[in-house]
Amino acid sequence: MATYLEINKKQVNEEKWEEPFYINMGPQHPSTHGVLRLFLELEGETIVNCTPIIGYLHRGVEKLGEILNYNQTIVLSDRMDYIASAANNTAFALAFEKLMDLKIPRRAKLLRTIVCEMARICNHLLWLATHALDIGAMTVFLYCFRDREWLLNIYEKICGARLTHTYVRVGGVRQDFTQEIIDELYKFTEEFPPRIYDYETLIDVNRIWLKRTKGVAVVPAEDAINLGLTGPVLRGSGVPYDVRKFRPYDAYVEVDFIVPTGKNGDTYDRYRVRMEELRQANRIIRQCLDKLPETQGEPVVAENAPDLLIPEKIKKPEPKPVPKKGVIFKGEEIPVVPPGEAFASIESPKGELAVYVISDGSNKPWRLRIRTPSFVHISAIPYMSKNHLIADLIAIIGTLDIVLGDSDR
Amino acid sequence: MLERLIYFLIAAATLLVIALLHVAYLTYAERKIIARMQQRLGPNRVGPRGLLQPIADMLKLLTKEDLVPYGVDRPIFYIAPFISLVCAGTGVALIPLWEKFIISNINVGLLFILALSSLSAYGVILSGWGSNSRYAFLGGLRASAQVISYEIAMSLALLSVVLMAGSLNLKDIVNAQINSPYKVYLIPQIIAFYVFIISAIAECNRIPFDLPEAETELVAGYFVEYSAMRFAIFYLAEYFGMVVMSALAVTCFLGGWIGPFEVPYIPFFWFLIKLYFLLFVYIWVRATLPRYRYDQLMGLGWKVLIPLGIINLFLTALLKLIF
Amino acid sequence: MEELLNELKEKFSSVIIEIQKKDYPTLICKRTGFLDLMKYLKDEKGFKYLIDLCGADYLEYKYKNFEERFEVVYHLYNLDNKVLLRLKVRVPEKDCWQYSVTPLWRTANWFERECYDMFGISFRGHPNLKRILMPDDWEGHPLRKDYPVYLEEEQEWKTYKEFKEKIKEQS
Amino acid sequence: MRILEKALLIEILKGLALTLRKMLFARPVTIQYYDKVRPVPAPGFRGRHALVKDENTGDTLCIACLRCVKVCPSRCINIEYEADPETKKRKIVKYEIEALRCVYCGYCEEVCPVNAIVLTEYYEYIGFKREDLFFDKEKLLKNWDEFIITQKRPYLNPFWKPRGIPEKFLPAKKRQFTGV
Repeated sequence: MATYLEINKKQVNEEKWEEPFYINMGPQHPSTHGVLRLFLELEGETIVNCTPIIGYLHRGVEKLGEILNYNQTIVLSDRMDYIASAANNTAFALAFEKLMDLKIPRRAKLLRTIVCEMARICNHLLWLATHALDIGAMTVFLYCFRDREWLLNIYEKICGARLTHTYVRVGGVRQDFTQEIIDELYKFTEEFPPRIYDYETLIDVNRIWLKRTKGVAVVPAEDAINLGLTGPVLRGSGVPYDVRKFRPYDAYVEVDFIVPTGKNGDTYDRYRVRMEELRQANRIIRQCLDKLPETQGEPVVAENAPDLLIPEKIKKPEPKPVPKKGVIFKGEEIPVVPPGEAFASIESPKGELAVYVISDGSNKPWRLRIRTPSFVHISAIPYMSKNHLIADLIAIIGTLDIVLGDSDR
Repeated sequence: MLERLIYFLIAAATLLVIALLHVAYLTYAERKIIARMQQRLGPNRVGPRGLLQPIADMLKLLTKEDLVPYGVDRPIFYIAPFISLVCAGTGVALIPLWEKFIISNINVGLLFILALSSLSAYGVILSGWGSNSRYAFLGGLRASAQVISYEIAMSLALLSVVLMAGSLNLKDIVNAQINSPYKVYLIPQIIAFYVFIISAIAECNRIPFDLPEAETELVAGYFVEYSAMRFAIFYLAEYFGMVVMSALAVTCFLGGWIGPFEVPYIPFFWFLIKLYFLLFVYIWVRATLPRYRYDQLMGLGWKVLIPLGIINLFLTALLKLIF
Repeated sequence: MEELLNELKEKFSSVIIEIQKKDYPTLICKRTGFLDLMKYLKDEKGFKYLIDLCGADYLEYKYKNFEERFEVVYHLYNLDNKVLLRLKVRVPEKDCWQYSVTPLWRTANWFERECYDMFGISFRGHPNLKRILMPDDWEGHPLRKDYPVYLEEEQEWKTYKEFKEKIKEQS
Repeated sequence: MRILEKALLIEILKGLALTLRKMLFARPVTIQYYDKVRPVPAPGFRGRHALVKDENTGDTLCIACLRCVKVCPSRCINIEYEADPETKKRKIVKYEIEALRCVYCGYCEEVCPVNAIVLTEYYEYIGFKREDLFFDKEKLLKNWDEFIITQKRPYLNPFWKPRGIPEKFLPAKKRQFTGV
């Protein structure tokens, strides 16, 4: 809208022969992964300037969170990054648990870790599928979807939904795994690593893939930190920052895994990092599954976890000994949730997903702030796409792994 | 005179129908083969195993609204698809399907086909220009650059064949192959064949060289604004181009209609087998490879294929001189 | 950790009002001199990564012990020492602005735009302070507490209303 | 060696071999919907809503406690009830679910103290009008009838009594519940 008009005003210099070539990429475009709009200024096919315009999927999750109670807010989080909703659930739940000072049973932690890593595999498979399709390798797309389907079926058994799980609740998870699910997950972890070779045969050493990804959109480590890039994008530049290692949450302290990093910070390195993460996620699931029998029979919700329906008011329980005269205890309200603030962040498959919540004592958050990786990553597109070709821009959007529901909230 | 005319008309009509059927079923085959490579089912709703799918597609596209966007250059917009189709389709008439079946046996057959395939770029460029769309325009520009650069590589590859056969007449080329020691030019001209196949894929705008239409970059490139019948014609032209290019490869490198043994009653048998195999390669490659970038494509054309073509031509000439 | 906080308190005694230790150490700062503190933290203390920047509205907040209405909250992270630091700057409603940290962290660019969009806090020194999630001609700042969750019909977006009328005319 | 590999397109040939192998030997993983329907969703799939019918009275089990209304994040449940002045027992007059607004989180079935509402495993439902997906009480009971005949009795939805949730989180009636 405004951007277009503003630029239109200053253009068309009649004395000059050349006028810049403007292109509107999106909001309806097959490879902008949603309703992202990129306003491009081109010189031939080289991008001189790129202005991302977002907000087409803005649903006001932060505002809605202020009128819903803590457990209901988790339902909203499903709709943010709808490819890896279990990770979002966990981020929300962690922040709320910190606020309420809950102690999560070990079994719930393990279960959460499993679903989070499943979400990572789901997400990376979908990323690889769309990234490869954007670059033109259409068969990888279908192979990735084939394997993702399996995971979605497992998700369906775990929590009754394929995409919007709402599996994690404040204080734990909603229900335990059955033996059937555990067996199937074991089978998956057995069979998944060989399947990764399928994709790699098609693209890993393929000369066209190498040409399209090597040396494209190089981000040096210093710049990557300054731009706020996180997750595989940052690790591709060689910075081993991973929230799972730096500020461990859930059961990540117990499991053994490697944080893969790249060297050059180009699209190929980020691709390699994600492929390695697929294997690591598989390993983590395996280790967690091995630990599950130790916690057999434990509850999956914290002792003092709030009910799903968090009451609006709690009356102070009447103290057993009769109080002094004149002190009215009966009917005095106490905060449902301790007032204060909490900040929790997780390593979501796309990057660092941070939730900052302020409570005013009621059953609803006073302020819910979500720092999503996609939002930050989109803001890096102008930097990364400068002096690249249009075809590279597609690769850049692919390599950043953005979801517009995540960025616009 | 009249007899000849009638024969000519009947033969042309038959050939056209057969070629059109081939093109239609090529789309079906492509969808089915790629589906199987990707572990999908592919079209299977219309008719047994989806065999009537191309016909249903055609009917659907013909009955759809012919949308003309605002601000297009109307005459050019209307005529561009037909230029593409005619240029791509006419080539079929020159291909010797069999010793005794060739509609137009002219002495400059090869040259004529090359000229036609260059002309077909006009359809692409004009549609890109006339659509009044930036994506289409970029697609048209890419197409023109691509077609021009790959045309050269292809001509160089074919030129060595011409040198060996000593004729531009396609029938003579096949006959020359039959009389040559290897029966086909594939073996002595392997480099030329390599260059030719790559340029042919580029010439037909197929993956990995489908830059002008690059689905994920330029949406659909030069025919982004087209709909209904005109869109279908572009589609037809593309597949026609594939058929003609494969037929040319069969004629010039794979020995045309000859085969290891004679198949009774079907004189076209070996020709068709070779043709189908080449078409399968097109589809196969599409299912496997990613897409080149624009500048890399140009680099490949000018820095690899053209030098290779020239070296090959030089070698051929040298060998011809010696023996 | 303790050392760092003490050092900061000594060095920036005029900037830092209070130091809280809840889940993460929190510095509550004044607006004046804030940029110097941030610059010091980034260049000298290695807080190179700005995790988050957001606003918060404390209108009629029950447990409030300060006057100003808004707060801008920064979360900084030191990648070498694994230290997370939270900084808060309180912004009164009347002159609703804060210094921009975009020159220091490029991440802040969009965060500040979002904060401006949602709370109406303007950032001085920001290169391109425009709305980001809401349309450019939107009225009001949605995350303020006095902004209703459900809009009345007359509060609807102007452009959308015009568009609806246009469609009505055409049909 | 490298150059030879490059000139002979080794890695491209490997990719081609993979796709050819898949074409010749692998079976399609997709199914043609409606000729073949995918196996019944896992127990606990959150599909179409239904109100559990009481076998004896033929009416719903709902006691109009309004917990589901309060917990619904998308506020798609609407209940009207009248209270008996003497026994103070509530009786439902209206129970409506707007399925188009529902987000299928399953909170309502989890908080219901008497297991009156359920998200059935039935997922193939459509509507030609908006009203078709606006379930009132009759429709919800009908949904239950349609669903329960396909199930083995006794039927127990996992969300009625989630696995691994300690008993103190469950209302008294749910603790001994074994299915309908």
